[in-house]
Amino acid sequence: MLTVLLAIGILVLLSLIFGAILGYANVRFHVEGDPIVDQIDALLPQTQCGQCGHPGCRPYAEAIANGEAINHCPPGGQATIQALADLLDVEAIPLDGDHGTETAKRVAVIREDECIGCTKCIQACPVDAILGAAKQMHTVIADECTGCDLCVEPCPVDCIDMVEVGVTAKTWSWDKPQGIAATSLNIIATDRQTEVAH
Amino acid sequence: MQAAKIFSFHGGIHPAENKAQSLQLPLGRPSLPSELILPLGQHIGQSSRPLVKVGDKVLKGETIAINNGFLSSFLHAPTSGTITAIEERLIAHPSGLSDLCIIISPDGHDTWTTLEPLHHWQDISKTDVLAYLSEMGIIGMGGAGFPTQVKLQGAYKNPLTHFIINAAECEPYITADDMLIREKTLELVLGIEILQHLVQADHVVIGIEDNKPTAIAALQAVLGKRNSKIQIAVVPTKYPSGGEKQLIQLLTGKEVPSGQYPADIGILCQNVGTCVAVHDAITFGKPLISRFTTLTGDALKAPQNVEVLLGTPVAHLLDYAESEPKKLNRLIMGGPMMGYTLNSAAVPIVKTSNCILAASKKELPPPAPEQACIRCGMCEQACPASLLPQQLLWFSKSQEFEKAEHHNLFDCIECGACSYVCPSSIPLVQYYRHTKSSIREAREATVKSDLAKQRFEARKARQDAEAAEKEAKRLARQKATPSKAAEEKKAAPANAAAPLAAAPATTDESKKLKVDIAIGKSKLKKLQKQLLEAQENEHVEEISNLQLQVTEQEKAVALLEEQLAKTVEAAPIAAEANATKPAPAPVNDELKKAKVDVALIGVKLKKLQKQLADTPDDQELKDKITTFEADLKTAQDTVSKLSDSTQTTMSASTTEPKTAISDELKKLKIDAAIAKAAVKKVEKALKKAEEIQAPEINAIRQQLKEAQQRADELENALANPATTTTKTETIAEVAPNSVDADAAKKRKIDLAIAKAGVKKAEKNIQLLKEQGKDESEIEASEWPKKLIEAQEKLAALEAEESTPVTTSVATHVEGTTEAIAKSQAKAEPEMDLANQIKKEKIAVALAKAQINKLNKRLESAPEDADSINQEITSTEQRLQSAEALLEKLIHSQTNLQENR
Amino acid sequence: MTEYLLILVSTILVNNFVLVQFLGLCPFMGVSGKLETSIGMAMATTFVLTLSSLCSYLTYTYILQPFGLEYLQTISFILVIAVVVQFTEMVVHKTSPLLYRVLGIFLPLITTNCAVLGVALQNISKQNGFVESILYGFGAAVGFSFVLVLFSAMRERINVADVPTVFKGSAIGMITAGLMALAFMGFTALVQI
Amino acid sequence: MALLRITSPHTQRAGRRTAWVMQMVILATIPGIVVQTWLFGWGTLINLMIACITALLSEAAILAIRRRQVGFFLKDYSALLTAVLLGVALPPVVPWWVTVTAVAFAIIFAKQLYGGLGNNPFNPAMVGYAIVLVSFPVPMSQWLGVHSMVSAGETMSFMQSLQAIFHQLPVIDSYTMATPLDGFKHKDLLDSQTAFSSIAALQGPSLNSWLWVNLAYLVGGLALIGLRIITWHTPVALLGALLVMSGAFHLLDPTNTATPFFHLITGAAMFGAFFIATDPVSSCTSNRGKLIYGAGIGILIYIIRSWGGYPDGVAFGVLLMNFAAPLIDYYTQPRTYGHKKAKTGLKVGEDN
Repeated sequence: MLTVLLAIGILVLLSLIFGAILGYANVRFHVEGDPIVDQIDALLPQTQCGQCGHPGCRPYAEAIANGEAINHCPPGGQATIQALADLLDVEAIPLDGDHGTETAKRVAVIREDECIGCTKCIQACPVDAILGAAKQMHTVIADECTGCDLCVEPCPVDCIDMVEVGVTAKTWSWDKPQGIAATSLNIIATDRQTEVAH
Repeated sequence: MQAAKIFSFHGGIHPAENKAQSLQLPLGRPSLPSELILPLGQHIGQSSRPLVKVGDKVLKGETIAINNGFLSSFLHAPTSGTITAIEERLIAHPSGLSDLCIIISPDGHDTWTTLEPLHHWQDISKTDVLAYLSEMGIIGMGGAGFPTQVKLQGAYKNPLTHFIINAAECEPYITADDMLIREKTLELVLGIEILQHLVQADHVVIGIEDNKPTAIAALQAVLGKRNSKIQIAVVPTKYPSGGEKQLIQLLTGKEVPSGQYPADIGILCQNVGTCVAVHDAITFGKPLISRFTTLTGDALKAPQNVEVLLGTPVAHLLDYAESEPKKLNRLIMGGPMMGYTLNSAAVPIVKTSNCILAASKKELPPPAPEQACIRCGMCEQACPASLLPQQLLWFSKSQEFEKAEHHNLFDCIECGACSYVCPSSIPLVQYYRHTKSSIREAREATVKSDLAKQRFEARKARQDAEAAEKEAKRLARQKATPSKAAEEKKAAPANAAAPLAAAPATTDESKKLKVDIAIGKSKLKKLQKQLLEAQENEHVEEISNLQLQVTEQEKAVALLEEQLAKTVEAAPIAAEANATKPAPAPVNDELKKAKVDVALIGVKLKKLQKQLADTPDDQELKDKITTFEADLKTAQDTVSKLSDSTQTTMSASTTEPKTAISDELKKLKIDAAIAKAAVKKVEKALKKAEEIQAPEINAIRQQLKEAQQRADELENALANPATTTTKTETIAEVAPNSVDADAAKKRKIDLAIAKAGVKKAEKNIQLLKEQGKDESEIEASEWPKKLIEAQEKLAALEAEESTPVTTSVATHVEGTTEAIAKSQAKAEPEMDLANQIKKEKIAVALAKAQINKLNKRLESAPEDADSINQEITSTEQRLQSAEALLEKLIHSQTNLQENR
Repeated sequence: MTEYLLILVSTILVNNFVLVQFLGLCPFMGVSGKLETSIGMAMATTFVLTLSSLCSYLTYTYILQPFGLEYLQTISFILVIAVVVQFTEMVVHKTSPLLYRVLGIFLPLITTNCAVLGVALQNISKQNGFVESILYGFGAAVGFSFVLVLFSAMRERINVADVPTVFKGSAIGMITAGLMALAFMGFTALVQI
Repeated sequence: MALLRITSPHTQRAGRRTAWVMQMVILATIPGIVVQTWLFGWGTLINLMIACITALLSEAAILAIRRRQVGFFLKDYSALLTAVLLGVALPPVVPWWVTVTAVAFAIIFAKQLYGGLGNNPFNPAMVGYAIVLVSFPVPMSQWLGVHSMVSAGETMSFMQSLQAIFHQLPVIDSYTMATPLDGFKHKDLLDSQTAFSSIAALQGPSLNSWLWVNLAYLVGGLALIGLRIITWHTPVALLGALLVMSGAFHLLDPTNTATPFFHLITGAAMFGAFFIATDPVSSCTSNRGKLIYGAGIGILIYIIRSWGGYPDGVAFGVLLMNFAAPLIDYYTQPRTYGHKKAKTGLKVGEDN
């Protein structure tokens, strides 16, 4: 009986001491901040398109930090999912089709002679990339446009087109070579397509 | 002349030279081709800006395009002829894409324009010489095409120890520089002397490979004769000793630090071709219009070097060198190590084309299939930059950009030595190029997403602030309402008791009017909101009803405002009348009111400025701010005047407020912004006009140029904050005129667009008819509607055109009036007119909207076509009358302003 | 002196905790994906292992043994390790944010590293003294770090290799670890303690 | 006119393809094979045949399973090279299943599971060797002796070799003897001098036979350096480190250690230095890295030979350094043109 009590006593004592140490350390060495949200936010494409179901990229970053799936961002596509998976050390999963599909880079263009100057697109634009005033023609600053599509819906006269950013001689770049004995690898498509790199 | 010391560099390879083929025949001079294609982007940096229009006649050597910014170049006509087009053509680029080119159809006379050589280059300032070189279109002819004057300017940063002339020409097959040295030895040496005069280097060294004995001998002879100090450094043949960095290491033993330029370590490199071009430009005044190019390869029966006009299509040269199309398998521009394949022989020779290699399949067999990298290290032994190519390959394959950068991927000069020696036939250079561009793209994307984030956050902050402010205002209003109502009650009897326009009564009245206006406005707003909602939900009847209400409400508000203006106007008169008597009380009241105005405007101004800080591009805000500032000034003036009058009991006079210089500056800024916007707009119009090939295109181009000039001017003015007061003022005076001019231009463009629109619509209808569609189908399509719209627009624009200045002034004034109405500031004499103008404008807009709506209805309900059409006609009539009225009003307003 | 040296050689090479005794395989496989992270993990483990072998020695000798409670060693060592890890994490987080960024999430992970408990228990069963205990813990940690860093550098290479899909990731990692263990058999019989 | 559109450069050095490199290395082993056959009988050649067939079959099987083009990859000769290196490294009369196990394990586990040629982190031949050395220590220690020293007094005939490999030659013991390294390892408490005078494996004829073998591989290796297929760095560093280690310890304790010369001419010193350690795939990349890598192997060979449990340490030394090679690569990058210092390690974002 005494041994049992002694054992329990010693364990309790140890626990108390260690608990005290940790408690003290927790107060003494307390640090603020949750940088993981910032890190996640930095990886998101900042289109602020809301396709993930959140009003902007930062809210989605916060949602991811709270455990939401990382595959809800179509503008970022697989590259962003991969980067997030690396950061959070989770499995990279394919893009969730419910939130849209990955498309080529696009910008909004207003057909200016059809624009009635209603300013609705200006209000919708999350990055202030549309210029114009009431009853004046509006225009999109192409450099600032993130291609988020948000201005298309509100336009009462449907004068906004999403135009794919084409390739010019200045922006053109070499393709990635096809790899080892490219011609001989055609038959083994399954071997390469299904794999998700780590 | 003494022998220079030679160092060595790591790596390098010895591919088969294949230089003898093209040196068999003497220098050739091909005939004029049927057309010359001159790409606008032949150099690194911004593309040149064309100076000529289609149809222009040009003489040989005439400038046809000018530089477009700092890092850009001039372009000259290589022969005399006619500009037949300025359009996208295939260019010499690895992508095989097209770019904008000027096409010249030669007249065969080859008539030179008047040449103006720079005879006294020793005597004039170096900056002028550099500017002259820039105008002669001289760029580095070695490969990258760096504008020479920029490179020379860069060389002034540090005192130069070495001026190196690159004659190494290490690529196999190419002998253009070799031939150039042989043919133009004296010109080359003279060119070097000119450049040496410009840069004053300690040593001048010509670096040349030992496989060009004839050229070395020729150079030595000339240098010996001239007793020149220029050294010749004969370097052993090894690829890529002609690379700038490698040649520098060979001749000086120094390395160009990563990410820096040779100029940073006091070295300047120039290609021999550039030196000759400099000589020709300065001594003869000849711009860069031709170059030496090697035509070689097994697919040519007569490989040789040619002096060829820029813009000559490669196909023409292949014919000249008797190509055998059957043998031709790969067409390479440049050498076999760094050149790129061409898709088509239609591409032109540009300033940097040193070789056309028409290879047969046997000569350059297709590469073997890529095998696995076995890390044999042969690439590492060959790399002239001492990189680890195989490691870079692994990182490139696995897209590990950070590691690739850490392994100095960006120090790769893409010389191809690693691919050349790779036993597994891996296209290493392509991997590196791909990875480099991916990294650059990723960087740009990061910058862009950061920017987007910033803007998003700024917007959110602004919205939050606005919401908070609204909330605060709402609360304040809730508190204020009871007291205000009491005040009103008090004021009402006073109003009734004072039939005369006594000063205190006037104030009361104006107060009441203001309240009325505010109420009317809020009603108007509400109605507008309803209207908007109705429009969204497409309740047709409601819309027209609401619109009617809105118009009425607007009229009511305008009426009230008019009254207010009159009352306020009456106030100073009353004050004046009272001034003879010692009557401080009313003046005091007046003063109080003015002070309140000042405070009010000040607050509003501050708020707007804050908004402006958030969104610096918001033109509307800027406009508002200026008007507010002006108002503030006026109000302050009034305050000071009134206080003066209370002190001295002197009558207040209504002198025009003096505008401060800061205001002028601000205005200037706004003007500049407007001008810029105009430029953009014109550019857009131009594009559009080009699309539909409107006849006005040239006019628009002219306008674009003018607008750009205007914008530049304004920007210049802005850039000089040190301008004296008078200057600013004069500019400020000029500015509104320019705005008018811009507006007129804009109108013209609009007109052009409208005309084009009409044409397009007509064409489309015609097309539909041709396609056999019957009338109803055509009616159902959007084109008739568009046609009517476009015609309307055209008519309106034409009407406006007749009084372009007045309308522009009107637009200019519009902002002011609006702001005044909103701020409830002191009334100005033109207030009345402005309000009317505004009203009419609204009427015009409404009528237009109605027409649109009717048109839409017509579309949806073709059975009521008759009645609707009638309505349309009547509305159109209304519109026209409204427009006419508007015009008149604007006219009178302008007159008024001019009188003042 | 020689004895101490032999302890080090033994724990680092001959009786390497990961490749010979197969302890601490989970962090070994888990954080060997990238070289940077593995270096962070190595540093954190070295620090914690040394400290915890010291603390567990003290706990055992001065608390458990006097009361005859040796059978409580496992549970009390777990306590000790958990506290050391947590405390270290907090202190590092506060005092050196930079180091914390490097060590990051690896500090708490060490709690689950069975090598840490293994060292503490082996110290007892080998009846190591104070200095021996510390050296044994330190050597084990260095051995762990050594193979972890080498393995992660190798895994970076393997990750970009054309490994058959079914063997991607951990599978080929285990095979590699097996081959590495094979290589470490070369050290067999090098030192006998 | 269909024009070919590819990236630069448009020309390649003729002839020196990967397959050629592999062929040359195989050819360079011929002097060694000849000497081994001459000294130890036909067993080596039979082993080679078994190894080559196994290698090709297992490589083809894996390629077929992975649905790669079998012909394309077999033609790079890399599987054959692995087989040849293993064939000459295994004892001449080792039972056939040992050879088959070693080669199959090398090809399948050490090479193809990592993705085939160019991807294997370990030297396949040495993995195969180590696995049979650890698994079947008895047949692996049965080296044939020179005929003047063994009890049979002759080398095995071709038929005898066949029988020994595929069946079981009852008198095999009379042909075998310990290698000099094995003999020296088991000298136990004897000092060096006594050992060299008393143990049979350390007598002149036995030592000479191994000297010949090593010289033959040295010749082949020098030929490879001459052909610029391998660089001098790895072999020189390896042999240099072995020389320095053995020299230093011999000077410190001459009674219990062997001379540096003994270490250089016995066992697989030359074979390992020129043929195994220079395998480009699993070794270091830069010249500095190769020096460290070679020296590391040399040191490990001496440590394992002197104090470890195995008589020769080449296989384990190579495997251990293979293990370290990727890390060495990170820290031995050459100085790039235009940079003041070489970059080391992985610190991203740091620049000089």
